[in-house]
Order: sequence, then C-alpha cells, then structure tokens
Amino acid sequence: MSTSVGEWRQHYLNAGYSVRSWLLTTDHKRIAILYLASITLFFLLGGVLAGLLRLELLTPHGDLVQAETYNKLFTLHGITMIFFFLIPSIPAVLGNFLVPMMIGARDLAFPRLNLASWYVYVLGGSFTIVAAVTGGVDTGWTFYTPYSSTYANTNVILTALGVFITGFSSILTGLNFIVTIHKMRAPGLTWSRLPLFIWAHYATSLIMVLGTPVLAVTILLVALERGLGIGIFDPVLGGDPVLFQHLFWFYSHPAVYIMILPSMGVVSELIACFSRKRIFGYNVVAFSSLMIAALGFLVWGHHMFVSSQSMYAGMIFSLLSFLVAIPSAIKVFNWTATLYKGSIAYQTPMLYAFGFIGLFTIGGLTGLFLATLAVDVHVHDTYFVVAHFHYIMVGGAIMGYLGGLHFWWPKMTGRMYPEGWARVAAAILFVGFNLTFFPQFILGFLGMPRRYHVYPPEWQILNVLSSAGASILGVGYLLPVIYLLWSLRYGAIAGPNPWGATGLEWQTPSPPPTDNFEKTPVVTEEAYAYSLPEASRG
Amino acid sequence: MAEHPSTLAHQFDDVEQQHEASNLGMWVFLITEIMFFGGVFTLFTVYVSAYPEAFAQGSGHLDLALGTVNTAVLLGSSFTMAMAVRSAQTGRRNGQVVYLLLTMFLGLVFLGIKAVEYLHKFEQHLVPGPNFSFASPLAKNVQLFFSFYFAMTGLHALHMIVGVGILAVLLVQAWRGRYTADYCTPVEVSGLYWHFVDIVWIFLFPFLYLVARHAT
Amino acid sequence: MTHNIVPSRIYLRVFVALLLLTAITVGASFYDLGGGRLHYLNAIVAMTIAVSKATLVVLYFMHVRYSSRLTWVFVGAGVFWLMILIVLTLSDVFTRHWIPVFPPWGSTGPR
Amino acid sequence: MWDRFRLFPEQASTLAGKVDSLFLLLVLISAFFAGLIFLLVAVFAIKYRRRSDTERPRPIHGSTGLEIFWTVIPLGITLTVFGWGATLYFTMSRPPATSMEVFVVGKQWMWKFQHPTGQREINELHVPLNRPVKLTMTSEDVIHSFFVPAFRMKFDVVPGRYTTTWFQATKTGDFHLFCSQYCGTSHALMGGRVVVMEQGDYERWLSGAVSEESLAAAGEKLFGRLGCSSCHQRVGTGRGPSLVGLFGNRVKLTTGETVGADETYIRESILNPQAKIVAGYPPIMPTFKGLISEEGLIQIIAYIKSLRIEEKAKAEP
Repeated sequence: MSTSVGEWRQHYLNAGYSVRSWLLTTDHKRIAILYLASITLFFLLGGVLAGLLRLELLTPHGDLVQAETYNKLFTLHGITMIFFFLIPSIPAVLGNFLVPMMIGARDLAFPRLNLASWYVYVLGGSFTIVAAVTGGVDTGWTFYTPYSSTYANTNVILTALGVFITGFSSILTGLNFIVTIHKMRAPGLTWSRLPLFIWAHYATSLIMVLGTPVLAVTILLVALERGLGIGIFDPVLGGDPVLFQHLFWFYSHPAVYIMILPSMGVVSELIACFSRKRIFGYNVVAFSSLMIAALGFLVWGHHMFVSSQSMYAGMIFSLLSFLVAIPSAIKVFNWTATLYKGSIAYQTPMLYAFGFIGLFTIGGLTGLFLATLAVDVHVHDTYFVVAHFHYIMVGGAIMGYLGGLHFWWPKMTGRMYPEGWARVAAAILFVGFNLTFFPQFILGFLGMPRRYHVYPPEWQILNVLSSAGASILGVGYLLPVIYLLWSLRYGAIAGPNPWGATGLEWQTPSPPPTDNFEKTPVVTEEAYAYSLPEASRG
Repeated sequence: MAEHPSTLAHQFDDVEQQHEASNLGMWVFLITEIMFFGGVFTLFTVYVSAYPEAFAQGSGHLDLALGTVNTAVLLGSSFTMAMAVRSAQTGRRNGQVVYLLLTMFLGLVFLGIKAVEYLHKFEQHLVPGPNFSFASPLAKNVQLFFSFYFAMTGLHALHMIVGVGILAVLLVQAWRGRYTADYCTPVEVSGLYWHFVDIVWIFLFPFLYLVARHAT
Repeated sequence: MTHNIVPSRIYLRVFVALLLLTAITVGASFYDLGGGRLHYLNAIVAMTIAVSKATLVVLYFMHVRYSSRLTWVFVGAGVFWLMILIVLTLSDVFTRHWIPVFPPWGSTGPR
Repeated sequence: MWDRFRLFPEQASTLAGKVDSLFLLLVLISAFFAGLIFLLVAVFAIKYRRRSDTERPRPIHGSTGLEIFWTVIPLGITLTVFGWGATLYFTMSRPPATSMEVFVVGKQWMWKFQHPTGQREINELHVPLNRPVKLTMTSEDVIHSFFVPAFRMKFDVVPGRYTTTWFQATKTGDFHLFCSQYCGTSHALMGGRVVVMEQGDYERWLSGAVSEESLAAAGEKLFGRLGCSSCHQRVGTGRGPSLVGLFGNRVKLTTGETVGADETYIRESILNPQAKIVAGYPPIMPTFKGLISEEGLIQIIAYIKSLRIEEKAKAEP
C-alpha cells in the first residue's frame, strides 16, 4: 500500500494540472482545495478590516476614519468573516476533504452539487465584493429592519443577494454530507463506530439544512422590501420590525453552532490522536453534538431580551439557552477526562486543541451571562457580547480550524509543515487572542456599546490593550499562511500516517489517490482504537 | 467492482444505493423548502391574527373563482405527475411522455391564470409600492396583505417555472426512452419536487383566498 | 431494482378526494362558523382541510406511505422544525400584551 | 488617559447593585469552572506526557456515573441562575405604580424627552433622586436602544409601538446615556447624559426650564384641533365612546374580547381605529396616521390619562 519516496504515484493532485482540471473537477478533495483558497482570501480581507477597526479604536475621537467608513468596515468585517469564512471554513474545507475518506467512500453522494456549491459560494462572494467596492454597505451583518429596508442608503440589496446566494452553497454542502453519511459508509462502519468528526459534521449539516432557508427567505424579503416596496417589516404599514429579528436569529443563532460544532469534531480527533486514547464517553460526546444542533434552534430569543419581545417569551428563551450550555459543558468535561492517563504529545495540532478547550470554556461560560435575563439587559449590545462571540468563533472555531488544518495538512498535501514555526505561531495566537479580546469583556461590563467608533476617553486604556493584542494576533495569523505555503515545496515528505492516528483517512497514501482507496475498506472496530498495536504503524 | 452500468455514478457501489441516495437527497432538499416557505408562513400567521379585518378586506379582492380553478388545475397536475412516475416505474415510455406533457400543460395553465390575476391586481392598483391605492381606512394594512400575496405567490410561481423547466428536460429524456423500470430515479425525484410545490399551494390557497372571507 | 408500484386507482381516488376537500374548504369559507369568541373557527377548519390535503399528497403521491423509516423521520423533522419556528415566534407575539404596563387594572394607577 | 480609569462601572440605580450581585456570582462560577478545567488540562498534560513512542495507554470507555454527575451539577447551577435572573427581569419589566413619567422619542440621531409638566429636553434628561421614573419610548425612524450603563438599564426603542422601562436613581451626578442598537451613520454620537438631582434642585430646574404648557394641556388643545372632541364627548353619548376614566381600565370589544387600555392601545386606536372596535359603537372613526406626530400622540395620551385622574378626583372629593 505505501509507496517509497521518489517513486511516482498517481494521486488527486497530479491527476491533472490544467486550470480546467481544477475548475471542472468533481473530486471532493480538489473542491476542498478550491474552498481552502477562496476562504483564505476572504479571511485575509476580513482580517485587514478588523485591523482597521482596531486601529480606529486606538483613540476615543474617531480620527482615522469617518463614521460612514467605520460602519461600512465593521459591516463588511462581519459579513466576510461569518458568511464567507467561518461558516464554510471547517465543513467546506476539512469536511469536504475528510467526510468521504473517514467513512471509506470514493466521493460525496453528489459530486456535481458539491462543485456547484463552490461556484455558488464564489458568486455570492462576488456580489458582496462588488457591493463593497461600489459604495459598501453599512447595516451591520445583522441587517436589522427598518434600517436596512428603508433608511440605509448603501448597497443593501446587492449584499443581501450575496448572502442569500451564499446560503445555497451552505445548504448544498449540508445536504451532501447528510446523504453521504447516511448512505455511503463503508461496510462495518456503523453509527457507533463513526469518528466524532463525522458526528459533528452530521449535526452541523442538519443545522445548515434546517436553518439556512429561513435566513434566505428573510433576507430576500428585506431585499424585496427595499427594491420593490413590498413592506412586510415596515412599521409604516403596520409591519413589525421585531419579527425580522425572530426570523434572522432563528438561523443566525444556530449558525454559531455551524461554526463551533465542526471545530469540536476536529478537537475530538486531535485529543484522541495526541493522547492515544479513545475519547472518554464517546456516545455522550456524539449525542451531545446532536443535542447542541437541536437545542440550538430553541434559544434564538436570547438575542432579543431588550428588543420589546414579550417578557414571557424572554423567560422561555432564557431557560432554553441555559439548557444548550449543558451539552457543551459535557463535551469539555469529556475531553478533559480523555487526557487522564493518556500518552500526551505536544505537536502543534494538540497545542491548538488545548487552546480551543481554554478559549471555548471562557467563551461558553460568558455565554451564561448573556443567557441570564437581568445581566443580559446590561451587557447586551456592548463589547461584552463582542468579546464573548469572538471567544467562541475566533478562540473556538478558528483554533479548531487551524488545529485541523495542521493535523491533516500532510494528508492533503503529502508534506509536513515546519513544527517549530508552527508551535511558535500557535503560542503567539493564544497570547494575541487573549490580549485582544479579554479587555473587551471589561469594556462591555463598563458599558461600551458595540459599533461605536467614538467612545468616552476613560475607556481608552482597555481599547489600546485590545488593539495591541490585535497586532500580535495579525502576526500569528500571517505565520501559518507563510510557512504552510513554504511547506508545499520544502516541507518534509509525509508518510500515509505521520501521527500514528486511527481512522480510515490514514490508511491510504498521502496525498490520497483520486478514488481515495485502492479498495473499499472494511471496518471491524470502533473509532479511536489506539490501544491496538497496529494503529501506530505509519 | 464487477460491472458499472452507464447510469451508475462512480461514487456509488450499486444502483440501489444510488437510488436511495438520490431520494434522500431530494427529501433533504424539500425540508429546506419547507423551512423557506415556512418563514413566510410564520410571518403571515402573525399578521393575519394582528390585522384580521384588513386581511379579510384584501382577501376579498382576490378572485376566488380563479383561485379555486387554479387549485384544481394544480391538483390535477400532481395527479398526472404521479401517473408519469408510475409509467416510468413500470417502464412504459408512451405513458411517461403523455403524462409528462399533461403535467407541463397543467403547470403552464396554472401560471397563465396566475398571470391574469396579477394583471388584474396591477390594473386595480393593488400592487404594493407607490401606485398602491385602496379605499379603506385600513389601506396600509391591506397593502401588507398584498405584500404577502405577491411575495408568496411570486415565490411559488418561481418554483413552478423551475418545475416546468425540469419537466421539459425529463420529457426529452423520456422521449428518447432513457427511463426504464431499472432507472427512473430522475423522474421519481422530480415528481417529489412537483408534489411539494403543489403542497405549498394547498396552504397558500386558504391563507390568501379564504382567510376570514365570511367577515367581509 | 424493486419499486412499490401503486395502483392507478389509488392515485385517482386520492385526486378525487383532493378535489372534494377543495370544494369543502371553499364552501366552508362562505359561512361564518362562529362569531365573537370563536372567530378563529373558520381558520381552524381551513387549516385542518389543508393539512389533510397535504397529508394525502405526501403519503400517496410522494409515496411516503411506502417508504423507509428514514424518509418518515426526515419528513417529520421538517414539519417539527417548522413548528419550532412558528410556536416560539408566536410565544412572543401573543404574550406581548399580557403584562400590564401599570399594575393592577382599574385600581389606583399613576398619581 | 489614566484618570477615571476603572474596572467596575458606577452603581447609580436601585437595580445596579442587584444586577451586579448576579453578575459577580456568574464571575465566580465561571472562574471556578474555567480554573478547574485549566488546572486539570495542565496537570494531565504534564503528568501523562508521552515518555516513549511505544506507549499504549489503556482505553477508558467512559463512566455513566461521571456523565450524570457533570450533567446534573451544571444543570442545577444554571437553573438557579436562571431563576434569579428571571425574577430580576420581572422587576425590571414592571415599573412601580408610583413612578413619575417621562416620554422618550428616539430619532436619527438624538433623544427627545418630554416631561408631563411640558418641559422638553434633547439628549439630556433631568430626573430627581430616589424616585422611580417610568420611560415610555418610541422611535420616529429606526430601532434605537436606550442604555444607561450606570443604571444597568437598557431597552429598545421601536418605531410603531411604545416600549417601557424604568429606573430609580440612587446617586446624584451626570451619567452616560448611549444608543446601543445600531441605527446608522451617527449611531456612536447618539448619546447624552442623564442628570440626577436632589428633589429640591430638580424642582428648581423644572421651574427654571422653559415650559409652554403641560403635556395634558397641549394634548387637550390638539384633541380639539383634530376634531376628536366632536365624537368623544366628556359626558353624555357622542358617536364615539367617552374617554373619561378610560385609561387603565378594561374595554369590551365587538369581538367579545376585553383589552386593557394602556398607551399602546390608545396609540393603536388613533392610528388604526378599525383594529379594536369598542362594543356598542360603529366602526366609523378615520385613521389619524400621517396627521399626528409621535410627540402629538404622546400629548393626546397624556390628556386622556388626565381625564382619568379628573374623574377620580370628582368621585372622591
């Protein structure tokens, strides 16, 4: 099965070099690479915008950019990071690459839909980019009515269409994963033997499929209201702008779980591999993914405690929000318990997993503040919220994404990344992240509202700290971009299984052949059978 | 792999797996459609209970006769679609062609009637926007009703147009005799889509045409 | 490959039933089924009929009656999730005016 | 830059201390759990670090007892916090009956205040110390949010409806007022201050501030000018129901339902008269949408409220 270095072997990367062979590919692995390239571009764009925002906030006066510009900057930062980076990040890149390989399939169930999803993504992205360069948009990524539908005079329709279109790429990915996981598992791969990465992606896909259409129709109605004058959320006609918030958050709260669940799946794989142990409480961790997906749909109203939503609904949503904290807590406890009596190695992916646990724990616990009715009244729409969701999305989702990217990089490219540099980058990211976002918790508690480019001078020190952290964070993100590209040419050649990991994806050469496996694997044991001696043979 | 029939895509092991996957795929897609239309239905439910009077007045200006005829036409097209799927499953080419043609025809009749209704609304200044006018103290809320009317029936009509396009492709392939008892997944799956669009109308019809009609 | 071929007459019967239900729902809309406190009775009748029609289409035309458990689960999940959206949204809208903005009705009030 | 630097916001309302206690409890809970997890991860990571590449730890499948333990404990804690938060939220949602009232109109990008005695302010709100203040708020354009960090109080200001919130200041001084719901270009500048004064100072301020006439008086004039009084007569039977004693009471509708007559109801009845028809009266009232401003509405509501008090005064001489 394994091939010695230097001998030519056909694999998915050398199956064709023409542009056409990439742009018309239906190979899930190549589509994953296409997604990787495009989301990285959007991530860099979003990152530059974030840098500008933090630069502006160095001083309390609003001296770098005008109010209009600042509003456009944070709107575009939110839209690119959420819709064009975080939501596709792990599912469309790592998921696309790994879901078929982990279940022993040759491809996803619908390879052409998969390619279509990338084109749809690019189309949606183009709309948004065009909207940005032809005047920008200043509604915030939340598009609250009636500001977005009536009062804003920026490119709302174009951006809304961009988000609407991109939603379909997410739907297609989710649909493909659900069908693939149901129907295309290798012989012997029962549900209770699936890697937790697959469970996490299954749960994520359910959210994508059930939630995204509601956002799509809502954002479409906003565009229609603006463009054609139908007025479903227009208070002038008796419409209720708060209803927009209901429908918006019906998707956009679960969307947080679209971002974090795949990351949790990655972390489960990393912790199992680098402590050489089965995940403690496998069943509970798998089930908790589904619980998060399901309960995640019942809590959206906690974004609306001060929106003039009924007090009684507020209480229901608060209670349900606390319940969704439980499965997340269970996951963290189980990961920690997995480390107990393990054989723990400190390679870069594991450092990211540690980082994930720490930052996600803080992010999750501060989520309790926001679920608590009376406390949320004070910290809602302040920097406390900003800090909280960055801890979840940047500290959680992106840490998991980077950990996974390093872990499977040898599988995807056949090359090892430089370990020393990678550890340095992980450490820089951890420090930079906390310095950027921890002060924002305090700022929020002090009462600094979000989306402000001018603020009272007594808050400058904390803002300066945050901006300083952001510059460290920027370095931390640039490093992997540089050394990963470098490794494509100069990295050490990776064997099929450099980590001694279990899982079907490691039983095929790196990079894998176009059909993934020479012959369909048969699974005879549960996931993470690290105690079996053959597991470490690379 | 022993043999790979030409209708079997490379990622599948056998025809059965491919058939099940396609069917499940379409059902998952239909769930997204449920949620898509469900969002608007949710809004409608809220507003119709907030402004029953205005929505009844708006509803009274819809053409119940045309709406009822259209309902029957669409139900009929669902019936012929079911028959087309059955012809494919039993491998009858002529049956497929005839029933697909009938389905397309009924679909186009539905769209035609819808277009006539739209035209009437346009002439009566019932299209939301600057030209909207309605002689009632509740005109604003009535405009809200017509916003829903056009958004909902418009989205539905868009789905119908897509459906007719799919039917046209199926028709060509059926004509060429591509669908047999062994391979008719595309017909079955498209049938699911067509029936779903029918179901959306089954709910739109009472929501828009019948709501609180007695009150006017 | 095995198909569950449904006899044509079942399709025909379902079609006729759908037409009948349409006629009933149109007819019922002309009658005020209960004024005053029961003003929502007409809506309930219309919705019940619509749900029955949709169920017929799903079970027979869409073959769910003859399909695997998995299909049932997915159809159920779709409807259930829609209910979540509707019920939780209405839980806000319908309870907004429950809380009196001044306590208790008809007593002293603001001075 | 270092002057006025602080890590803890000022407490200046009756609710601030209560919210902060709950906040601190959450901080303690978070610190405990985060600390526990960090400690365990660090200890395990060091103690069980890989010493040889051949080691194969014994697999542990899990423990139902532990799973139940760490499900039930967080559940218990969160339910407690929920209960506490909900109770406090309930208090926040119901202004005390003894509140003095201030009307708030938000618009891009300023706050307009009207006191019942007729004084108007922009971006500055003067209130007396130790007295509950009920805010009745609406917006002329987009959604805003009225946020005073020192009072731990925030509520959205929504076009097309009234929202209410309240506070009772416990400290004199100037406090930041922010708009916390993004509302367009100058969102960050839509703020001002709340000035809390001793009762005596407040009275002096009231008498010094320009006040044409009380809200109710202005409302009464508007009531006549718009022709309302031709149908809604004080005594006897006009074509519309008499409005005396209406506010704060229940109204029977033609549908058989009864609704409470609060600000929102009166507002709706003026702008959308057909929505709720009072039993025994024909639905003939035209809409006043477009004929009356948000501030005018507030004046008329103040007038209708005053009718209520007047009647009480007559009944109990």
